[in-house]
Amino acid sequence: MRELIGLIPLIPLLSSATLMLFAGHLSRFAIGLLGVGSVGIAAILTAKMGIDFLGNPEVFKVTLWTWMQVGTFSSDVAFYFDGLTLVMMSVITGVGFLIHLFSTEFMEEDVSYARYFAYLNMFVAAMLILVMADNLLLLYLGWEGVGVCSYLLVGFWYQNSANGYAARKAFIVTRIGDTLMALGLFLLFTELGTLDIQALGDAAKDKWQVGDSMPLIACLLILGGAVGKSAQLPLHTWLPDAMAGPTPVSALIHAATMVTAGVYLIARTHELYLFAPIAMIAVALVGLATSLMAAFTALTQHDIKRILAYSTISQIGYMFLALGVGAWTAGIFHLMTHAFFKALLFLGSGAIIHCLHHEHNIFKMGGLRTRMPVTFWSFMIGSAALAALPMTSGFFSKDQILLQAYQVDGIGPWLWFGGLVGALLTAVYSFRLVFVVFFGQVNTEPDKDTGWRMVIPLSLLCILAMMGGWIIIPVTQVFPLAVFEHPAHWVEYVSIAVPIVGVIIAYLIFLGGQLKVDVFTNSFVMQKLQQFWFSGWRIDWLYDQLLVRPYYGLARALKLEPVDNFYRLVVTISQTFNQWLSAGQSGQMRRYITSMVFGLIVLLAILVRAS
Amino acid sequence: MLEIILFYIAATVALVSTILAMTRANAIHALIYLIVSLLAVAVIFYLIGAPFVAALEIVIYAGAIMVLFVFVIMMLNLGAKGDAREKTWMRPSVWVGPALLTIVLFAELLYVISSAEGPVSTGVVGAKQVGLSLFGPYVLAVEIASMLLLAGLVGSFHLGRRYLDRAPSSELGHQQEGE
Amino acid sequence: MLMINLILILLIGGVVAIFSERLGADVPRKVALAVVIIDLIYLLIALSTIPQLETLQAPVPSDPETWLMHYSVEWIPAFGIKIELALDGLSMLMVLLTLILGAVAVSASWTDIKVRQGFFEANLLWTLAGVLGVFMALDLFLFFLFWEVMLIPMYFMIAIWGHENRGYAAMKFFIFTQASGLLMLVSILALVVIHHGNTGVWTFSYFDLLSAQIAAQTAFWLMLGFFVAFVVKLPGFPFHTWLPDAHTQAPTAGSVILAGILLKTGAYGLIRFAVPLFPQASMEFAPVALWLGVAGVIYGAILAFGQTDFKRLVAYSSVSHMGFVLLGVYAWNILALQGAVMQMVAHGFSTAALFMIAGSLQERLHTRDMREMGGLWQNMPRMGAIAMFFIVASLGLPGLGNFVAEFLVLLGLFQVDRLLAVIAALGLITGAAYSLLLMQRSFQGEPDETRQLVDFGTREMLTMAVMMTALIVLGIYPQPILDISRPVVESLISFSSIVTGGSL
Amino acid sequence: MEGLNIPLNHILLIASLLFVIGMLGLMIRRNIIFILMSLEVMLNSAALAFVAAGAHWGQPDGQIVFMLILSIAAAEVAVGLSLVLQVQRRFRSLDMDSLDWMRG
Amino acid sequence: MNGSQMQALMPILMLSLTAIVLMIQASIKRDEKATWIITVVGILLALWGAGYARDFSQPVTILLQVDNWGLFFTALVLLASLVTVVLSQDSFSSEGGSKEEYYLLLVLSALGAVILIQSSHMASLLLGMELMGVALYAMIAFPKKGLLPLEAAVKYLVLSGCASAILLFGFALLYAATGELSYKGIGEKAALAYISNPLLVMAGTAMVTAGIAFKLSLVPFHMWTPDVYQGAPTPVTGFLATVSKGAVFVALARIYMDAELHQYESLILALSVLAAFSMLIGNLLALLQEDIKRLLAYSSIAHFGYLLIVLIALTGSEMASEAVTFYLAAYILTTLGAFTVIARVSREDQQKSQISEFEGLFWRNKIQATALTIAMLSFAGIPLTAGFMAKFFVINVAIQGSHWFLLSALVIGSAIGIYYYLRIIFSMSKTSGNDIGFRDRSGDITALLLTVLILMLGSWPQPFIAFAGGL
Repeated sequence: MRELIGLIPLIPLLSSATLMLFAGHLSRFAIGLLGVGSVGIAAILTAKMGIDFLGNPEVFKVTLWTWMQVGTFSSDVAFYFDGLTLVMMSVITGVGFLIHLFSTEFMEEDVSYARYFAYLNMFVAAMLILVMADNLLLLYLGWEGVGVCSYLLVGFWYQNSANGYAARKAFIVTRIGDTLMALGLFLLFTELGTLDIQALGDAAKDKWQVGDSMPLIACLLILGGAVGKSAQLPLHTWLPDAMAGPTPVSALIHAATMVTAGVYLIARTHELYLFAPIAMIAVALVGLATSLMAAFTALTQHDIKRILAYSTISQIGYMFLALGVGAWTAGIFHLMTHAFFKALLFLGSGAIIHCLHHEHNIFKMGGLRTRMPVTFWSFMIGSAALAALPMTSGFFSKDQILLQAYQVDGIGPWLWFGGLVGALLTAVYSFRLVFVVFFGQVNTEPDKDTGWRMVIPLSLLCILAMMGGWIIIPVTQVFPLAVFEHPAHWVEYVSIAVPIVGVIIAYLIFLGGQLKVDVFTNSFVMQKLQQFWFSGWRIDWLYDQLLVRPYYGLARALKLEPVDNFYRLVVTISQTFNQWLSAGQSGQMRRYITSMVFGLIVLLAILVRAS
Repeated sequence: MLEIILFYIAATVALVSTILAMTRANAIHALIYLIVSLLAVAVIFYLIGAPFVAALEIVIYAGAIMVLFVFVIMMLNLGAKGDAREKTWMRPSVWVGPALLTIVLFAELLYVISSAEGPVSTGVVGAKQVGLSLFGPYVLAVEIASMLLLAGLVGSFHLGRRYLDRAPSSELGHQQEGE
Repeated sequence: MLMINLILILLIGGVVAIFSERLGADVPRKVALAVVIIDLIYLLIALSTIPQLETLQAPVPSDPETWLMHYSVEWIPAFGIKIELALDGLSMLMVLLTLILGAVAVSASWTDIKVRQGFFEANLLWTLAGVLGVFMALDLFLFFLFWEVMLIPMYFMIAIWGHENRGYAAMKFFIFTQASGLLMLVSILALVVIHHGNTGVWTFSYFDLLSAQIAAQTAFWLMLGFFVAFVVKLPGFPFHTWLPDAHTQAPTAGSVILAGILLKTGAYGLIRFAVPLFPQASMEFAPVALWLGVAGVIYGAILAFGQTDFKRLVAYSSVSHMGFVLLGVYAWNILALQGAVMQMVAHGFSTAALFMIAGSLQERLHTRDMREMGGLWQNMPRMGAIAMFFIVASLGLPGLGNFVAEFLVLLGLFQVDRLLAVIAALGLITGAAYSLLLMQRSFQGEPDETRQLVDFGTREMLTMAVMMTALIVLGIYPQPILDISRPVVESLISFSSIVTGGSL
Repeated sequence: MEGLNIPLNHILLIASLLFVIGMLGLMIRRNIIFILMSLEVMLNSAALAFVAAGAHWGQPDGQIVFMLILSIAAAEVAVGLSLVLQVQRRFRSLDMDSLDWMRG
Repeated sequence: MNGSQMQALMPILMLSLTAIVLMIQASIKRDEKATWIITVVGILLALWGAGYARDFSQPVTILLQVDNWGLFFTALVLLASLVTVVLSQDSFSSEGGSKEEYYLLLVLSALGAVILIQSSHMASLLLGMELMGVALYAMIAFPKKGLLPLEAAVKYLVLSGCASAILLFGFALLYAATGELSYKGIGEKAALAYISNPLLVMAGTAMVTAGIAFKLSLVPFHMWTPDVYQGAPTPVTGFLATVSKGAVFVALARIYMDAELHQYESLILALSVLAAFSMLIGNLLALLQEDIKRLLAYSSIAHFGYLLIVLIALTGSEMASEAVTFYLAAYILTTLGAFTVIARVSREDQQKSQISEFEGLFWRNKIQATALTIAMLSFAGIPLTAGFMAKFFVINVAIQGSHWFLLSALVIGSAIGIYYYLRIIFSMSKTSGNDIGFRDRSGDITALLLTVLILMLGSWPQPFIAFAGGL
């Protein structure tokens, strides 16, 4: 059975290859069957493995073949299976399956149906490899693989060059992180002599002391990779643009799975982070800053998917915060619950978009509660979980994070407070979304309702989003046990109360209208501030000025190949000499004689002088 | 002593007449100066003990070869117009540069030659001695010289013969079209 | 004899191709394809009979008997010049690459060449023969001979069948390589003369010259002669400027051979000759070479980004990629060197394929200007998908050959010089930038629905399939290749460290 | 005639003076006739130097070379003058400067 | 002069005999065909004579030195003359009129070259050079029409005369210093004279060098070259480039070796300067030249620069004399190859020698295009051609003598050279408007033979190296 673990990524991969090669020869139904079925089988296999594991929680490793072995460097294609892997695999295959199913309806009319599923299957395969990888190099393979799939899917509708731009941006920005991570890999190998994740931990124990600079640099480099992939500050700018892809893609890749890879990576290499407390703090700070920044931005967006995108950034910030404070279990837990409710929200928004002729602006929606009841309820549940209202899945995970953050020595309360502000904002913007879209008057009439292939995934995700909090993730073997002292009760009460306050504020502003904030928001400062937030804190602009434009400028300046100028100069000099000398060949014999006489004089001078 | 004075006189005559020959506008005048120069050189030959060569210089050089020049000049019939043009060609801009070069060259030669030592001649090397040598070790040279003269003959025959053909008008125009 | 036969088959095949044109305009290409495939099969059969291949013992660089194959016969005894060919794992890889890409090139020229096909295919085959010679010759004179002679048919390919600016490009290509070749000739001769002065023996044999005793100062200059020749061919910064012109102007098959094979001769030369012959000098020079390599990686990538001409962009990407090879060679440890070898193979396939795509586009659109393309995926989905594959390969997607290469090079370089490795790693980002731009500008974006374009046919798909398979295999199971080159690389490293006292 | 005490270098000087004068003539004259005359002067100066050197060593070889030079001069002048005739015929000029059809 | 000496002079005798027979034949009945045949037979006999004389190597009087080395070049020069004769056959067809004198002059010129090659004495050097030259003046001016041949002939005559005068004066100075006229004698006495009075010896050497440098068209004595090459009828140009220059170089090498001039460092310096300037300026001048004959003229300047390196490095290397032999042989064959094609392509109008005339030659006449390509590659020094082996020798010799300065000039020059040689090849590969093929039996055969020789010398040089080593 264990050997079959290799099949789990292989089946989607084969399905993907089949879809690519024989796209033209398959019916739509067959394409759908292949695309969904393969992930389904993977999900079933995962479930089987999970049941086995829960029965007999034994970590194992399956080596398929030696990937490369050069000198002392060796890397296998090998899969490592433990509780963390299981959680990730379950999320990927489970949520992935639902989203695939959803897609069959969502993408029904698209001409590139097969291509879509090919990419999506390939993504699932790559993501599985990422989380199953036994060593960092194979992980890197999956890491880059999901990046490319993300690129392909963001730019799926390639006819529009804006999509292409978004796709490229997504790839290149994450590539910056990836490169940092690759450097981290180089450093780790150079320092510790292996890239095998388990062996790394052991080697680190032998060679490193807590607080050394090497682990710090290595961890920061890995953090760089994680930041890129998980859209954290300062490499988050690609994610909102990545919403150009089909909505199920956003749900799967840009909410549930790929973007959380960074969280997974840090969790996976937490043994290294233990040697670098400063890196841990950096992780926490990055997470907190990101979550606040993104929450403010989400507050001002109009585009339903952008709101959700910023929300994703913000939520992943929470996960980073968790990782940074050593609450790994809580972080992974939040990863899982977030996958449920954010996938739900995205699919819901997908359903809306699908039925509203690709309308993205929330202010052109409204009153959909009655028109699209299934979607409404999904959204309600999703938003509740996102806002971490009590008893939803999000509540459990976020609560843990905040409480553990509070306990950190020194800066703990500050982290907690920051997290609370974020939670408040989250509640506000998520219910702003709900109230604006589903209540009030109907602005755009939906032309169809959701079919069963959309309803089933939505419903299942609703259940998960509600009940997911009760799942106990089997990661106790993976992470060191957190020393958990229950903090003061008021801390817990405040944590619970804040989201509720947020929902109420949202209600008062956006639905009830009791809270008149127009005067406040229309003030000059707030206007500017809103614009600032709306633009994503002008970070895109900053990058544009600092990096993109200079690079374009450089490329343009160099286009004509300055190095060649040197060779052109040589040519010019030769030609000039040629012209001078040719001019000397004037055809007049007297000059020729003069030249000879001159030569004679020189020869005589040379010979006579030396004697 | 007389010989020595004679030598320097001959040398001066040779130099002056050569310079004159090189600077005349009229070809015939120049030629006559040249012949004078050759005769003066013949005198020098005689003085340094080479009477046979002196005779050859007069007979062949000044006599035969220069006469060839005379013939050609007469055939070309250059006339006064040519003389006038020659004068316009002799501007300083034409001769200053070459003259400087020449002076430098001469300075070098002067420096070199002034190091040559010894008297020029200890006795006469007469025709007999020359003849013996000529038909001894140098016999092949004579043969080759004959071939050389044959080449000169054939060449000038081929080239000169055409001049006697009815000369067409200048080919310049024709050629210019072709360029 | 086998090795000579390999070359002879191609040479004679070329002659046959010329005359076969009388039988019909499309006969030469069939002849050429047959010849290359016969050659390939012949090689494979011969290799399968070699007992050492299974175990692949480390060849001692200076002892030809430990090599896989060795052939030597007197040629010009006056100078001790021999026809000496030998094959070890490294050259075997290169020979295989050459023949496979040779077949690809013939396929690329299938419809591209409309006039004088016989002569074209002959030139193609002769170039291949020359390249094979370069990879197998171990007599420095013979090596130089092949090195120079292979350029002539290549020159003709560019000059006769090239695009609008072919004269300039062909000339530039030829002058760059020849002029640098002259420097190498001087170096070779100086080496031989010095060796002669020491031992009284005239020899051009690599195996003998490896042990030549040269004063450090002299060795440095001689090494430089080799280095320049090889780096021009590689091409390394700042000697690369011939490449964009030559690649852009060459006919498709020419670009395939140029980028796929010819550039590798430079890298091969560095590994085989420049460093082992002058280990001490190379060691001293390594920092400079590494900086040049890094400069090539970054500079090539930036220039690629700025191009609007499809082929030119790919050409500059070659500059960037071959910069990694230079890095790999001069980092001179097993990781980096293996990476360099991998890069040679993988880049051969990926760039050859991109040039084939470029050629197909030009054939169909009559332009290489990407500003006139866009949305071609719509018109030619198969070509689009394949282009995507090779573009992600060239940007170094793990799982494909190029990644393995670049990773190993960078990893190896990191052991030697961390700063350089960090800068070189920027190439991964810039590489992504130009690769995706290429995709965006040509195949993505607004499609022109009115265009009627023929998608890839069976022949093209087959050709591409060969290269895709190769890249995937290289990417996920590179170990066989690494195992073939490992003994060579290891023994070269240990050999040169013996000479330099282990300090390299 | 023995004991003639003319130093060798004096004659060589005269020869070299003649030589450079001839050379100057070559450089400044444009008329082919004069150019040929200058050539004769140069050859003659070389001949003078030879005879002088021969006399210096008391050998006949100098004189023999003189004779060879004589034949050379004759052959050259013969061909040269017939060329002059052709030049006059085809170019309608004896100006060497106008014979510059080929250049570059 | 005994019998064995006469036998040693066989090639010279045969050529002289040919000249006489030609005279007689012309006086009986002027028949171009018969003249041609007699010329060919005569040169073939002389070639046979060159082989025959090998067994009689000896000094013949004080003037000539018959040895294997000289005989080899004699044969080479005769071969070149033969090719010239073949090329001349229908080169002046548009001229009309008789060509009997032409062949006679050609034989005389070749005779001069042979004498020059075998000369061991100043007098024979002088006579050989002048015989060759005087006949050449007439050959250059041979065409009845056109201005260029005439202009070329006049320039060549005057400049060559000037050079001869310089050479003579130089010899006079040497004679004054040493009292000797044979090379060996000069060499022996010069060493002594150099101690007492170096100035005269050196000045004489300088003027001799200048005179010979003119004939070899070394910078700055090179300026006549392009005009004469261009103006002369193409076969004559070929003759001039091969026979004349080759013979003069052999003579120079003889003087240099017999008179042991290599011991004078200042002379080495002077030659180095000449060589370096020739290599650089020759190649630079050729760079953008549009006329192929002028181009080859400039390129010949550079090539004699390369060749001079060997002479300079003479003492430093054990293979310098082979190098001279090989380089000259390669150069002569290559030049002949090139001029064969040029003569055939432009045979209707000798003045049409623009590179553009050669456009599309590949598609018009493959054999001749290939021959010209091989010749150009050989000039450029690409392996497998004779030119490469020649350059190989030069570089080898230069390295052995550690002449790095000259070597760098050679590398730079060669790099420039590649450009213009390639330009010609490129031009041939162009597709031009007049794609009309032409066949030309004698031209094709000659070109083919020369090409094969060039390639053989380049790819299988061992027999020849062994042969040259034994000379």
